[in-house]
Amino acid sequence: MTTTAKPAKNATTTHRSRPGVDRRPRTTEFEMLRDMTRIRRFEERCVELYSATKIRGFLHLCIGEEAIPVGVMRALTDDDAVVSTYREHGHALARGMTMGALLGEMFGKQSGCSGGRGGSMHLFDAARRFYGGNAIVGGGLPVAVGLALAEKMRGTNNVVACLFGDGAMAEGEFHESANLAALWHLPVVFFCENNLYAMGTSLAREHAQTDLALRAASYGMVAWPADGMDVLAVVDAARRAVELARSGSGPCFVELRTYRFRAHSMYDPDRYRDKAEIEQWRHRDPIPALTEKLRAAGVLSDDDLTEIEAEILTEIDKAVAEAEAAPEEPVGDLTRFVTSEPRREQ
Amino acid sequence: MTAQATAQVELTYREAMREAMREAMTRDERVFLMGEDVGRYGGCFAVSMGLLEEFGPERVRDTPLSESGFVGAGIGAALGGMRPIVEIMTVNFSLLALDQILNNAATLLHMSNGQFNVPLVIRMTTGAGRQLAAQHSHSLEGWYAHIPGLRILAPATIADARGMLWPALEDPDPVLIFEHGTLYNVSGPPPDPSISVDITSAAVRRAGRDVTIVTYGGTLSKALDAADELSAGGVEAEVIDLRVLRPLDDATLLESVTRTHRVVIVDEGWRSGSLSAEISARLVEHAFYDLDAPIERVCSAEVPMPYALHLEQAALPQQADVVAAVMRTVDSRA
Amino acid sequence: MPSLGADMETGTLLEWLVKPGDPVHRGDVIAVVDTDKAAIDVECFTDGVIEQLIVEPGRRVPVGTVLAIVGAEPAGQAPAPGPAVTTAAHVTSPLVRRLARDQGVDLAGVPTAGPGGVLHRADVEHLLPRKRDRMPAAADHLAPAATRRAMRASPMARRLAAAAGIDIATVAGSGRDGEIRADDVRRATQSGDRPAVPNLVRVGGTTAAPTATAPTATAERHPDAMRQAIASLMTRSNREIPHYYLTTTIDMTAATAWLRARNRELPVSERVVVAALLLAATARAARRVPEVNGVWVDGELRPASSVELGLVVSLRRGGIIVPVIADAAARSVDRLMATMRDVVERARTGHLKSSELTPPSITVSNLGDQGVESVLGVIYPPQVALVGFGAVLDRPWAVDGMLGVRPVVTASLAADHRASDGAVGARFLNHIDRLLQRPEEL
Amino acid sequence: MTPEHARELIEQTLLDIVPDADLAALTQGVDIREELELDSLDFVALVERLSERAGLRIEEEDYGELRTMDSAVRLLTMHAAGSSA
Repeated sequence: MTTTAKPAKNATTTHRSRPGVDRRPRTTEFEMLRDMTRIRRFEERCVELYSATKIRGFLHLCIGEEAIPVGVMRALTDDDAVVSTYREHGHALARGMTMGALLGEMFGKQSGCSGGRGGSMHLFDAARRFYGGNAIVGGGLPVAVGLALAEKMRGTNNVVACLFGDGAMAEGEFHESANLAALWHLPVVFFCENNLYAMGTSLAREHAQTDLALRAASYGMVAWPADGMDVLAVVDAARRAVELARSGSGPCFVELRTYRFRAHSMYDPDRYRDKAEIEQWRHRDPIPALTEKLRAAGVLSDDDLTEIEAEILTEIDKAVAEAEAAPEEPVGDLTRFVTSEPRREQ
Repeated sequence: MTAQATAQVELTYREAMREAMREAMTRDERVFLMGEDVGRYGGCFAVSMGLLEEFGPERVRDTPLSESGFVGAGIGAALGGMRPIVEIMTVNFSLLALDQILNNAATLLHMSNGQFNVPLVIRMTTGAGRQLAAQHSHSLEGWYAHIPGLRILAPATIADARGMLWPALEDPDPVLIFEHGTLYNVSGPPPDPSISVDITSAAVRRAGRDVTIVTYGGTLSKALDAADELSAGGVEAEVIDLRVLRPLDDATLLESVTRTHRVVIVDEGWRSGSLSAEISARLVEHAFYDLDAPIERVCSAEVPMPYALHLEQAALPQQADVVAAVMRTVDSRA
Repeated sequence: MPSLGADMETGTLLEWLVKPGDPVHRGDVIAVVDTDKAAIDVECFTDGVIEQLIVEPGRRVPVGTVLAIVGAEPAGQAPAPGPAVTTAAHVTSPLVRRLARDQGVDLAGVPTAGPGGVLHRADVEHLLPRKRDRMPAAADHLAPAATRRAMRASPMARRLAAAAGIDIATVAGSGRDGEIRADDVRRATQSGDRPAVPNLVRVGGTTAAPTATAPTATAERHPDAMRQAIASLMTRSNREIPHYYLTTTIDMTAATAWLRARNRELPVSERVVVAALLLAATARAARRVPEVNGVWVDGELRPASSVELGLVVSLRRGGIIVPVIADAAARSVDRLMATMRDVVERARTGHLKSSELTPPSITVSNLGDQGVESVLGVIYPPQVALVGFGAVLDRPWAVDGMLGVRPVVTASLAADHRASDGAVGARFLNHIDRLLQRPEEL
Repeated sequence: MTPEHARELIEQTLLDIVPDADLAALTQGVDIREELELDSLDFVALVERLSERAGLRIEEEDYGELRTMDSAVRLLTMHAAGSSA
């Protein structure tokens, strides 16, 4: 029996009390709360759109893990590179890609960030150095190492953030990538989103050694775990790892312990987890956790929350409308970009 | 270490490829070589001998035995603005990197709707004939020629070994270069530097009017020898060296076949689902009314390559097989 | 019925967890559905009150079918935009609508089996003619094996027989099992060709010269291979194509004056020769006269959609090659000049790309360069025209009754009488003439 | 520019265009274009390279001077005299 997480507070649709006065404090914690909520509402809408057959194929949601994308992306500069996985909506939104670009992609429309060709698992954005999701578990790791090799050889001080799950730790490619990165002191940070399950296989049934940070350290790189359900802890860990990698001392590994409140994907009956465990992790939901902290500090009011929810709802509705109205790629372009287009004759 | 004579009378295939890599790394600092034992050991087939001393460990990088790892890293470095040459020791080990080559290198540009190019060159040795037995004797370039998004080259001559690398590095898309293991020691006159080498078209290595022999890479010499033997018997065979296995140069093939009306395809891959099967199908599709005899294919026997010399030779396409096949097309009484 | 998986087409409602009148909120689980893979909870995406349960437990329905109707909350909130679309008479899902559209079924008239006017996939499918009985019996279209064997003739043999108008069955096959080959047909038609004569080129781009990248010396030992290819091509051209010839003399005063003045302004490397003007005029004119710009195949003219201009290039060691300038009509004089210089130079050094040897739609021979006054060419099959230009020479020329000396060129057209007749050919040449009188507009 | 230098320059340029040209045949009064079978494209390439190498601009009006080897040498020595060698 899965239930989606209740919104932080039962948002009543009261009218904004003081129009025009913008008294919201611009603290980063406030921004992070808004960013996390934005990811959650977006993905809740994706569930609806999938049920209504507007989104097809596979859909992997990160509801419950929002602290990680928001925390990690905040530690990166625009010039750093990001390599993600198929559970990438949060990473993409936190990296700055628009809801319209994501929904257009999942609707298979030309307005999508990959022109409708990639779908939920293959979001790309060259301008933001977002080198895409990858549907092959572990497939992105060697590529991230290569990107870092290029940064080092070109003498930039950019860093490559490589995000992946605990499942990828069992792939040969993790072993090869970690060893290469450490051997050549490459500026890559391995962010392992350990949500305790590789699809239907729990951590203890997929790894002989479940202390993933310990395993990563054996490759000769700095590695430590962090609380993936606390966005402030994630930001802190991410900043330290990125600075270390940027210093040139070599790669880092951060095991972000987290939990997904919904199934592996829309296609998964989620019978391998018992409800009590899910409920127990719900109590550590990163969004209400930060909300209470800001409310206690007196920097967050009911109005603020209402405004955040209203803004996000408008943004989502606009993106859905945009995606529905957007054209599909003409079939005639099917073979474009199989290989590069020949240089135009003058 | 072969003596590096300055006024070179002859150049080996291996030296031609080494010269090509040296020239590329000198001309463009984005170019670097990465692979198992390419540096200190000088390359498993001594192709990169001396490059480490000349360009240093940053640009001639020995890698651990992690094909998926360093091929994926090559892809990432290409995405990151470099122009890597990744050497996979032999096509047999490339199977460990097939996922990276297919799902990342070949696919990224199309899947990202044109945002990400992968200007990567991967070199690997291929083919049998040196009694290395089943696991070290595969000829799988036909598999890779199946994948949209890749350009597949098979340099069979010294001129191509010397000339193909630079245009391959300039290609914004991934290019795989297959070097047949038996060619490294072949020597010949140094190629004329003024003649530019393309990576788009096939070459007619021998003109002829009675039959078209289509082949590539390691079997070109056998095809030419067969043509000479046939010529003595009054049959003039045209020998086409494909040079590029994807995209196939259909125009050159069709132009020849519509003149000779008989075709023999020589391919060291296994017959079923091989490159020769694809070429045969295209010719039937586009030159059906010009065929005066069934298309013949001379391929490896469909067996794991045996170690024993006499068995390996029996399994591989030979000159006599090519001659017999040609005679079947010229005179059906043969 | 929500889509709960990539390849889910239908789902079976297992049980309802709510009943009419129950209030529901976003995210509540209101039913359980079996998807052939597992039982999955179904969420409600709106706040409201259950008004009516339409599909009863145990029924399998296609994705998109309306399972229940959620009424508005008493507080007047608008009813939830459920996935189903209520048409006047029926409730249909996108899946059913697409099926109907594909099969051309008008939904309005379709009787509904289910309660509540819900149209299911089955309702639409039983309207379609059953496919099974319309398939022809598999056996009857395969000719009995016996007759097939007797007629083992190669495709080319069949083509030659058809071209020569003889019945293939009458030809004696020389093969081991009586196979009939091209030589057999040639012998039967006594067309005089020596059996060993190389067959004719069917595709345009009459390159016979081996490309220069052939390192082996043997390519040079057979220069006659090219000579033979050209010979056979010419014999076939004369035999198959009913040529007619037209020539005209064109006053080149305006063209040469314009060219000379223009060249004086240009750097030497961009200097344009007369030949470029002649090509431009021919290409523009050919675009206007489809009867000369195309191929004659299977008894009919197939006009080309663009002007693919073949240019006869004589090779230094003898022999010719005909590279093609793609879409010549759309190229400016300067670009034609640059392309011509590049293509001819590469043709002579054997570096033509295969794309430049594709079949031209019309060919120009420019032997005028060798001082010949007029050129009457032979068409390259399957094309239907060849334009020849002689040399630009000073000739006495009457202008408004006065005698003067003018630079003129003789333009000739060899055309296929099956595709065009004299009047069309003349109109084509006159058009070239008019274009050359206003070179600046080329 | 001396006549010898001009002759050598012309011969070198002719060889660029017709690698296997028999220059000995270009004796007094022999028409270069006919002897070497130069078509208009070859000729414009010849003029372009000669202009470059001799550092002078050969106009179309001067083409007549390039008919034979002697007249061509004369053209270069005269016109290119002023230019730096």
